[in-house]
Amino acid sequence: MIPAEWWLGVAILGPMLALPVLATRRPLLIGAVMAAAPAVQLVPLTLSGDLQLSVPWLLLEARFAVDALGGGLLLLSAPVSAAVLLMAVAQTQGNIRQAGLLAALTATICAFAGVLLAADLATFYFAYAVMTLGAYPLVVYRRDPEAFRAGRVYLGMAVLAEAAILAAVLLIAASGGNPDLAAVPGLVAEHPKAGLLVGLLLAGFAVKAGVVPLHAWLPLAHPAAPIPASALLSALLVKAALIGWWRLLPVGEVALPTLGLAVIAAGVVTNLYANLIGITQHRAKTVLAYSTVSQMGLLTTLLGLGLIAPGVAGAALLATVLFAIHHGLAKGALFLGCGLQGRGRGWYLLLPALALVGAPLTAGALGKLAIKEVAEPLFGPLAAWLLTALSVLTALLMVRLLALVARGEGLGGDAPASRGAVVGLIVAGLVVPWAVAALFWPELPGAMEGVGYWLDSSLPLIVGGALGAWLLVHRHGRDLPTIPEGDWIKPALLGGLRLRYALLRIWQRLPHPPRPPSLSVITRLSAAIESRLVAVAMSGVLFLVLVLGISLLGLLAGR
Amino acid sequence: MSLDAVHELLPLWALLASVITAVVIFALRDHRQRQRTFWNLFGASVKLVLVLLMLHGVMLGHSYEVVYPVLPGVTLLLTVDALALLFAFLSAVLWLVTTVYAVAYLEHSGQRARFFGFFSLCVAATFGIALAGNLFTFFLFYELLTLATWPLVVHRGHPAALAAGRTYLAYTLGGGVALLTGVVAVQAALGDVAFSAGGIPAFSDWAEAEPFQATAVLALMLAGVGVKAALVPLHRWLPVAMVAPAPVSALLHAVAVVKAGAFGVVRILQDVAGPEVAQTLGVAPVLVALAAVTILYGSVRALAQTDLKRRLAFSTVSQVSYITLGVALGGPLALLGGLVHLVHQGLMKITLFFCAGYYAETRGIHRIDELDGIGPRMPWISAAFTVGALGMIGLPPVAGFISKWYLGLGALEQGQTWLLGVLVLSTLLNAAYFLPVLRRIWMLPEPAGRPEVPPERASRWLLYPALFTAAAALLAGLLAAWDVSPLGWAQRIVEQEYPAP
Amino acid sequence: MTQAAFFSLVAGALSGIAIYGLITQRHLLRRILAVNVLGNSVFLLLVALARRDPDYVDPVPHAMVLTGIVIAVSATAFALVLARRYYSETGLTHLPEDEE
Amino acid sequence: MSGVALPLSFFVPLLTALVVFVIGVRRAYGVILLGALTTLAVALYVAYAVAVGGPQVHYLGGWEPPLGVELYADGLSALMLAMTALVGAGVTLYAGPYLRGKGHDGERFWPLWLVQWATLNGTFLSADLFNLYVMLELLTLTAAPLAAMAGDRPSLAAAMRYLLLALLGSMAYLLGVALLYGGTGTLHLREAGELAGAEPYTAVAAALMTAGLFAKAAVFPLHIWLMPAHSNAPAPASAALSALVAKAGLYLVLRLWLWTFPALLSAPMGWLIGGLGAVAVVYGSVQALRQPRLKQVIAYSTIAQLGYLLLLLPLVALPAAAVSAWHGVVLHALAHGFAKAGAFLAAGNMIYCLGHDRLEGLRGVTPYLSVTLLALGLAFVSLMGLPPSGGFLAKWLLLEGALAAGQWFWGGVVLLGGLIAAAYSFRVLALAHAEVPHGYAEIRSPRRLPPAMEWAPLALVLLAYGMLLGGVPILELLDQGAPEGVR
Repeated sequence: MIPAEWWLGVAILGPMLALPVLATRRPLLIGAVMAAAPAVQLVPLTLSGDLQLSVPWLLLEARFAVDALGGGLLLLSAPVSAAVLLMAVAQTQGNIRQAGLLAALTATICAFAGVLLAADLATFYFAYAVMTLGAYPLVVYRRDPEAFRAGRVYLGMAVLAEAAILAAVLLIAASGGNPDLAAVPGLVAEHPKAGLLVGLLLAGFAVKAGVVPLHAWLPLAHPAAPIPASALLSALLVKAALIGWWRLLPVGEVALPTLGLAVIAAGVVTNLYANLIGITQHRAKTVLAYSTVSQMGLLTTLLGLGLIAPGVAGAALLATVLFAIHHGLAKGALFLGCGLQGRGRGWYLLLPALALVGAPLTAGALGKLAIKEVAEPLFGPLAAWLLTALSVLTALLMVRLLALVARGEGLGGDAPASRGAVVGLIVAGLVVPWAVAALFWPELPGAMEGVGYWLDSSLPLIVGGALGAWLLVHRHGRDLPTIPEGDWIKPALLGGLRLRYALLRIWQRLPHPPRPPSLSVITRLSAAIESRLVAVAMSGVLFLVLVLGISLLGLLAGR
Repeated sequence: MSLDAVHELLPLWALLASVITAVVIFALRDHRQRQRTFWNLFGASVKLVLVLLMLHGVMLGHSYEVVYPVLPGVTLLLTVDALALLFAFLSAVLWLVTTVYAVAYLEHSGQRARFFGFFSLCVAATFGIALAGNLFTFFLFYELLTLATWPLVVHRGHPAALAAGRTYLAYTLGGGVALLTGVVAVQAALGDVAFSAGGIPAFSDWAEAEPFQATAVLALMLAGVGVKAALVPLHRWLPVAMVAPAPVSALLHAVAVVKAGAFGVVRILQDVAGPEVAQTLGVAPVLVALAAVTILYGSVRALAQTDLKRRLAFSTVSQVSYITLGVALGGPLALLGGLVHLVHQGLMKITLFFCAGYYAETRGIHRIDELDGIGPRMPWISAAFTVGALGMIGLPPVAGFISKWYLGLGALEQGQTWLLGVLVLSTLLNAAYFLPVLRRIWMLPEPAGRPEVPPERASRWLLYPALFTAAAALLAGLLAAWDVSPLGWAQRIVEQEYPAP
Repeated sequence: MTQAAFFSLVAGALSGIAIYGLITQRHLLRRILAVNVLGNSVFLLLVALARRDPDYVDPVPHAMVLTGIVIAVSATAFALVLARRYYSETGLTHLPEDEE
Repeated sequence: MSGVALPLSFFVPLLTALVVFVIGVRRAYGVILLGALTTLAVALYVAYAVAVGGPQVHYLGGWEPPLGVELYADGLSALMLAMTALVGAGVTLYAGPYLRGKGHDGERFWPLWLVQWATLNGTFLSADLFNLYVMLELLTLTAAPLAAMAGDRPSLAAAMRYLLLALLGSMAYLLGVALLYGGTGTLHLREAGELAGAEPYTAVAAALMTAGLFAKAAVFPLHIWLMPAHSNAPAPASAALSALVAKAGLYLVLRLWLWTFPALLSAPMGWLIGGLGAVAVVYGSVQALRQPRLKQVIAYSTIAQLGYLLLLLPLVALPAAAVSAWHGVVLHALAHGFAKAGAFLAAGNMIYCLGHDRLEGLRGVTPYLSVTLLALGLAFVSLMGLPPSGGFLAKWLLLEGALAAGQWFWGGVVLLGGLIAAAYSFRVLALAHAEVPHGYAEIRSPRRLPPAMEWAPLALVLLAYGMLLGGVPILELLDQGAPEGVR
């Protein structure tokens, strides 16, 4: 029997250990094993006690632990991973690249688990980097120009973000070696370059979180990636940014009101902007990508709240976990649902879409309530009002999504496994957030009482739904402006290309330095001298000069 | 001779192992392939064993010293300390690996006796540099290395190779002159002084009495080793030397030449001048600035290369300066980063060159755009390449990350926050020139009409060395915290250089 | 003026002539002769030196002159042979670089 | 016993020459080898005797100076003697097969060479200024025929030019000896130095003797005879001429200035003579850069390398530099002797195999001439002063002396000379590595080298590398009888 703390390691590497099953080439077995493998991620949660694993020979003395944030997100990670892997097995049967896709998915899943469970800075950075890089093959999996363009943008932005994070990590480590993550917020708070550090961390993880304007990779990558990969990106990967923020930033240590407000503003703008742009999009997965961006905006807002008031940081963290679980499960279901065939798939999407809007009784309602609970003490009714307004837009976006999905053609033909994966996630989305809330925030479900609440939570759904339906019926979305996927990135890339050519032209026109004189000059010169010296007469004269010279100096020396 | 005496002379035996190998191989006729291969491997293995014995001895606290008076007041001194062993062990291991590779690589080329003879000589010189205990010995082997590598660079004999040889010599001999001037000036001023951890005491006195001369001498010596360490603007020879056969490039870039330069920087800054003196004289800050420029310049130039080996070469220019940077910064953490990168860069770069050579040898691939889709075709070698490239970028868990980590910490320890920007920018640039290569290898479709790939088994002796070094690079990073990892060993050196107060 | 001084001066004049000849003349025979004259000037000087003390004749310079003459003769002989061989090989009486 | 060794080292080769001359080479080949080996043994014994017992003196025939001839061996003489003997043995071993292969019987070569060897030994052992004149003249008279041996137009012209300049030099030297004798009344090298101060006549005598020796030793600007003469002689003769004969002249220059005229060695004098050496170092190397034939390159290299020896004069007056510079210069003379002889013999192998020594012909010869090329490469490495050669040790010491005395200029000359030497050396070696033009290999039908020829160059060159191990004993030997300032 392995010691309890080693289950942390198993939780991280477990899915990877399942990979050899691919060699059996038996789809049923593969599907079963792969879908079951992520369950090991739940094992540490079932073990009692304060699990801490220290591996002194690994990396820079790697340490692992499970805490509220990590443990909570494991609850998200395990079902999503299982569903994603199941779907991937089902959809890629017989495809020669199946192994590649599954390996990349598994690696990303493992790395995500590593991000959740890492308890020291270096290991965290390591897992985060592997996860970022491991997602690249997922993005470019289809290997068409669209995928490659998306991959380039993803990788470019991710690497830039990675650089910012690396700088921040090194700055932190400079004051504490390779510290435990638990100690990091304190170190950051007292760091002489705290401002720079916080800026780097916010910006670095914002790319992954998709905070506007650093979201551009999401709307490109999601449509380009295969369905299971998109689900993984949206449901899990982007959440890693939250871990980074909450683990490294001094949330709850010090009050940073200005910064917190800026973060909240960024979150709100992100939500607003992504919803608006998303509505103009014509592909379901792009719409979903923008939806992810908008929901991450809400999670960003929670971070801002925590930054403003250390007092509410604990609640904000809990709300973050709750909302992240809810969003991850719902978004995973939505993406996987998009991968189903035929008209009927719209029905699979309805429930998660409602959850996202925050319809009553859904997990979304719970999440939004949590946000409101955290925000209200600070901002009063403004928070509720704003939340409702934003939810209206989300509702519009969901209508747009359902409309797009409903246009799908054909009649089913899915493997039962695919449907099972979607259904599983929907069920998880209904159950897990409530369970978490019931366990860790019992008062929260209790707040869902009274007519006022019911009206409040139904309002966005009704208004948004009606507005969306009206737009859909009367305008068919025809006069929506055409905004390219990833909005600003395309013009920016074109501009960059033009700049590059302009610079190249200038470079070519620069005067080139003259060539240095070659060796032949020296040899010609020496040949000329030698031909003058060669005559015996010349030697005779030089001989006399030499005699005179030495005599003269000798006479002088005599003086 | 008693067993103890034999044991005391271990450094000499290890040095002779490669010298004798060289002589034996020179003496063998070209067609005696089996015998040559045997001697090659035998020599390399014997040497490795001897180095391991010394490693064991040093770990037990033993120290080896071989002294021979060459001239009155000038001694040939081989000493084995932790720093020497770091480099010696690296060269011994990689020599063995490269020999295996080179035997397979050059199976059908001409002039193999000459090639392998100089190959062994080259390693002997590297080993001598590692074990050199004073400046005279260091210079002796340093120049010997120049001489021994030149025939390898021009081995192919075509005009480009000859031109590369000329450039190589112009730079290295020029550097040798600078180094010689500095070394002799030290000898003239201080007499026969041995390296000592933390700086020669007499040198710091001298620096106090004659700051101008000491600065000039130190600058000359550093310029001399800077040529081999490919510091901008002395780096031009390195990309040109790419015309050499792949094993030579691998050896040049990973173990022998550039490393000798970098090792020289370590020795001169740490064990001759001492970090504080170098700092007061103002040499170290200049070196830091130069290294920073080199790191960025090499990366930018690498971006523009379309030839795989040339891109790797410019990458070396950039990467080797990490070592210089770490040493020049002058703090325990930075030194640790620099030293550990000495090993890490070697492992990663040799892997990359092995792979480049493999591609070139089996498929005739030289340009980066010819690599499209080779990954699925040749998964093993491409995996090795990937490990090397990711390590170069500094992505964990490959070894490069560990180096970057400590370099960054070292820079911050010295209060040079701007260097963090350099490191990060360099990481970005590394990613910018390595990731597209990986994309081509793994993601892009194979071009139509490419001839059928020979199975990797056909050239497995080209493959195994690459896999070995790739695994080593991976493990060096993954198990960095282990006592006997390169990091652990470098820590031991740093403890000697900066004894805890 | 003593005898020695007189002969010394003559020797100096002779050596001047000889070197002048060696420089200006191109014909090999004349150059060989110039060297011969130079040798004789030195011998003359030596002989003069032997009498620098009017009361005493130093035998050492005489021995030197005798030896020197022997060597000069053999050198001249070899030079002449070489010049003849050179002439028969090339048809030239002067060195190639002295071509007008 | 040790007293007899000095004259023996002169008479053994001389007698051998006589025997060869009388009974003919074909029957006397064994005698030649025996004579050479005996000479070698005697020379090494002299070196040993000096090392153990200090400077050795022998009066020929028991006649003491001023009338008698004194043979005197101090450390410097012993080292030169030993070097000459080693090079001479190598040349002797090499010359037999070489001449046979070229179709000569060596009737003219052997007596000339053996007399030359005897004369060289005589030069190094004589302490008598006039006796030295005789030796110098004999050197010329043996060297010129060797240079003319090929009998074609360039070699005859070269020999003629050499002869004229050398005779001019001998006469100037003799004139200087006469003046010195007139002033001091002695012909003894050291006694004359003790008696002669910085008088006007010593100044003129020094000028005449120095200039005369410069003409004989081909010091810039009187060097023009050397290249054609040395490059056209048969390879073993070239080796002897370049490694030994030219150096004998400079040996004498150094001896004169250190033993006889130290009073005249002012700083400007040092600058003049050292400056000539410096110019020779650079100029000769640059000339070597543009030569199309191997032996021409090596010959010009001799001009450059001999220039290093003159760098002693500006440095020896400075106490901080004197000892190092002196040691360095002598080591240089030794290393150059071995390396240069090896290089010329290697060039001879190339001529033997290919029939010519044009550099282009080096392409693709490695398989046939591997040992030879190794020797050539090692010789060049020593010439450019790179480790681990003796040339390197010499350069190190010279540089150390220069820098210790703050003489950066002379240090710079040493370094610059090494760099240009590297340029011409690697120009040659690169061709040996260059690929063969298409269709080239079929034309060539190389001759196989006899073993003696194959290994003699390498053996000689390796002696230059052996100095790395024997540096300390060599310099201890050199200190025997060295003047006060350089001990």
